[in-house]
Amino acid sequence: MHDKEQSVSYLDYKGKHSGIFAWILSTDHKRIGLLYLMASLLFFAVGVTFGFLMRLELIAPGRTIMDAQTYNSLFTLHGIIMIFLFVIPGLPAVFGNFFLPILIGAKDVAFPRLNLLSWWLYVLGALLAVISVFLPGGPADTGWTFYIPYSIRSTTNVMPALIAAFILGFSSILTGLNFIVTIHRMRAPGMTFFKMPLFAWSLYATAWVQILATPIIGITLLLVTIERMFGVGLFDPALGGDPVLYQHLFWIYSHPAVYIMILPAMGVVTEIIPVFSHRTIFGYKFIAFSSCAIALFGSMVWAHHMFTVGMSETAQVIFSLLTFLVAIPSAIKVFNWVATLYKGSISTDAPLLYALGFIFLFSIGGFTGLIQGALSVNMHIHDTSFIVAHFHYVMFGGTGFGIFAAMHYWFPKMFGKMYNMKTAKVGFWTLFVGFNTLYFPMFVMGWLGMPRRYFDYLPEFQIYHFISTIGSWILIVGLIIMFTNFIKALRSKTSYTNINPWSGETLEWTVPNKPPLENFEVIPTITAGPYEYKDNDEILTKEDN
Amino acid sequence: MIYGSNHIDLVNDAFWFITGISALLLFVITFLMIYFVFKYNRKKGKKAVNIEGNTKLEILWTVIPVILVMAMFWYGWIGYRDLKNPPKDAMIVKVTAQMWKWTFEYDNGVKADSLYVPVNRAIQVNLHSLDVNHSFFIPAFRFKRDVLPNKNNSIWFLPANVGKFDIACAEYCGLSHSAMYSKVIVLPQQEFDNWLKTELVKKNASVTQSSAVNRK
Amino acid sequence: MSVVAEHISEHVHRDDLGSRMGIWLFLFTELVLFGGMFLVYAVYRFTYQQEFHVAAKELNTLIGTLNTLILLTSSLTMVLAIVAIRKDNKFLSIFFQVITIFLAFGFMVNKYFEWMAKIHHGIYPGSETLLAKGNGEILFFGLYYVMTGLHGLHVLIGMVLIGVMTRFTMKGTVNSDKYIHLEAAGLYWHLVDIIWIFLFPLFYLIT
Amino acid sequence: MNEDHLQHTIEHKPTYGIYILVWLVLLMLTGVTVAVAGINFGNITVATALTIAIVKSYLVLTFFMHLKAETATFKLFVGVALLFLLISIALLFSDYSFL
Repeated sequence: MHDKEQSVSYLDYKGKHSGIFAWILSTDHKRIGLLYLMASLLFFAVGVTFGFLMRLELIAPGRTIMDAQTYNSLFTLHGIIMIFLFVIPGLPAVFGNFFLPILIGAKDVAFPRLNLLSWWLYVLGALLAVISVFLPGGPADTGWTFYIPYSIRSTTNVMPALIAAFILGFSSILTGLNFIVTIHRMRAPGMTFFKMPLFAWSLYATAWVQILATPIIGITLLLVTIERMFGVGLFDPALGGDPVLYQHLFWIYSHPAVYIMILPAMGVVTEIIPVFSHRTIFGYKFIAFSSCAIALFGSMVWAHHMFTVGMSETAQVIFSLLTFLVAIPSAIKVFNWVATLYKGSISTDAPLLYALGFIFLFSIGGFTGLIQGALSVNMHIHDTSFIVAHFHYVMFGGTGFGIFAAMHYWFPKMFGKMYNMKTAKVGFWTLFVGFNTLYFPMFVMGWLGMPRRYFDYLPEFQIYHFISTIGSWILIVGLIIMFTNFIKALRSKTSYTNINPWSGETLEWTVPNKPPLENFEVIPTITAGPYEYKDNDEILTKEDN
Repeated sequence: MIYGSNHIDLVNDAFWFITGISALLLFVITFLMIYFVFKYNRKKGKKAVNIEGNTKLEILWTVIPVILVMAMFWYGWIGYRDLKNPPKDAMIVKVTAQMWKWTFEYDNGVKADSLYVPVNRAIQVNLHSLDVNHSFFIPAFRFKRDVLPNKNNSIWFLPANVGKFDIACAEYCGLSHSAMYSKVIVLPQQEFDNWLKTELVKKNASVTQSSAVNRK
Repeated sequence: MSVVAEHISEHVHRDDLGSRMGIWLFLFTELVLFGGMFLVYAVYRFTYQQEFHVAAKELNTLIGTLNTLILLTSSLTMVLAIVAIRKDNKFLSIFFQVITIFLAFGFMVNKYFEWMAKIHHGIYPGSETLLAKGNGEILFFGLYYVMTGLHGLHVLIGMVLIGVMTRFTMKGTVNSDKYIHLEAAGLYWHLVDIIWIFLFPLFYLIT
Repeated sequence: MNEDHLQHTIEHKPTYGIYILVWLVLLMLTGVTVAVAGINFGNITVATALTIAIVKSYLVLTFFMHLKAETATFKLFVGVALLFLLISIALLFSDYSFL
């Protein structure tokens, strides 16, 4: 190892390869994280565009800008892209890759080459999903759930989409595997499990879900593929197969997948709140264990997506009961976050705004989850736009805002540049208002009986659809403000040299901005917990200057 | 919305019970967040206090939510139990779903495009699908039930008022999913009997062309 | 560079325990992958008990038993290959590895004849003979082909892996000090064996 | 860290004998399960066959896969994976075995 390399930033060092190969063949966890970031933001833009077009179509009843087939393909692609290409990798693969090794004082993840392989699988899966759009037959129109028997009858390109999801699942498994071994084996001396930053804890719990649940969707999608190719009959009701069994298997993964998406976002919020309150986290162990509890209970509630399929009464009761219980660890987290603000010294910079926005929106998502967990109410609101609103509050208001929070929080560390704080706040408020205008009306119309995945609707719902579409425009303005702010910062020539802009205590704030290859010159020895602030007086004087 | 069926009260009660508690908690959480952000703002120059946690408080805010959600579960369950068990004397209608229409068939063989039912009489619908998954959804009655091939689901309701209500398909079923609407038409007993009688006569008149019977 | 950092750096590049941990985690994903299929099997077996009973009689228990013995023995030779390399007996290790591949090949040959016999009798997904049977039997044979097929695919992958290891052992990349790769292949091979341990009674014995 | 370095080796004295013994037991169990399959135990036929399969895979896991010599963490890991499968099957059957 040459000393010279040590001091050069991860963006600039010269490795074995040059040009684009220095990136796409790099095993450096930071470069891979950045590759994931760029790819997933690209797909986010595509997903947003699809969402925008669907909302535009729904501004008035009847055909507005597209036909029903296009609409059906759009919501399928919107789902596949947003879930598999943006929300699932958005935090673990992007920020987990970039910051997990730094947070625990390691030079890289445990298996750097495997890490690169997982990015390549991601790209391969993504390409396949893109190709499926352009092949003859047209993009898949099954919804992202690929429910049998429609998915074996549809003449659209379901197969490439299935295989894409399969490959993306594999990529996700490899990331999870890497993180578990990294956390077990690569912590800096002195960093016990209970001295780890809570983001690492949340990634740890997530990784277990990734490893254990993802293969189920893998095999399920594989079976659907085989079903389409050979007509084996494993799910096809015409041959005695059970379409409900397909749904069970699908949700055994896809419900825990929700926790793959939300847990790391909770982890980010848990990092941000103590830093911006400049005091220690309230109830460290409770938050850490609640992550594990969510991962555990989260894999036991899948069938609450299926209350209307006619399961046995026993199953209905068990799954409803467990669904209510899974809310408890999330509630514990929320209470601890709020308690962390108490008697802090709070600085309301953009990352904190996003974190608090997360708490508010995620709480709405969580509470409306309770409403659906109640069996009798579920009979009414299942598969209505109430559900659509609920999971967008969780996935977008929760994970999406978590990702935005992480971007604002770690931006100066990743790029050595600083964005304009005022613009960032304006961006936040626009997004926040747009988000609620977009999704809240869906609760109302869902309760009034507007089914989801509808290309057309009864005139009585028009006012809500109209408001919602207006909301989508505000939301997009918010996104544009946020991203132009970032781009401006990236293009500015002044580099930002303050390595600890938020006065954090975790390890990433001890390394230079744009950390060098292998992150640390000397691996630190850890003696204190991640949020033990000792300079509570200094921070105030610093703020004055 | 017009008062439609027996399930409405139970569903609405559970819904508003959970929504009420949730709204209250959401308000408390949001209020505290905003209050703390202003009260302990760094600009006010107050020194932060490191509070590691409080086990008593943790137990408190674990136990109370557990009790609350158990109550919510109970509310949801009793409403569902009611929906699940039809009375023995329920009138049975066979519902067949296919891409993208509903057919309703009565005991005497009469078929219709809309679901005609007498008011104040328990109706049990047996659900069959000819192709893919559908879901039999009557928003005004507050319930739905999936209609799956190879699986015979059923559900019951008791229409409490005369009127016309929408039947929607709530499980995505392809191109014209959103057009798969029908009506449940609740008639006074007398009118319903008349309707059934006329339809039967029509049916017998043109046994071979049963599809023509559906026009009324 | 400081002493501490060098120590860590070495630690990063050579952590056999970490590697084994990674392999085990990977095995879990394989386990759950098959676990998903076992879930499907369990549900259909429960739903169509009688028809599964009838269908299972058509499978040849003798071939199944033979394949079980072959696979168990190959597991033994695999583990012996690791013992041998740890005792620095390169030749013996290579010998055991080749035997393992040979046994795996035997398994596949057996499997091939078994499948061919079934297909010859017109029992394969979508065939008229099969479609004429009850739903339970269609499902049984559907599961039979998919599960043993997927298992067979794993056997093939295992053969390739062990073949690569044999080459590594010859070259000396795998040696008495550094045999983690061979061990990884071994763990994978044993998992393939475990899955067969369950497939065998579920398809051939429970009649 | 020193402990970790010791963990490079799975166990300290590799021997052939134990594995051959385990192999013999596995062969024997295979014989038993085939023999027993001929007898009609009624409802417990499945249970018998599965029990023997579980014993066999336990042996493979413990000895062939060296789980016995691994740290507690590994055993816990295996436990977590099996627990996940168990939960899945138990909850899945809450739908199928009660109607």
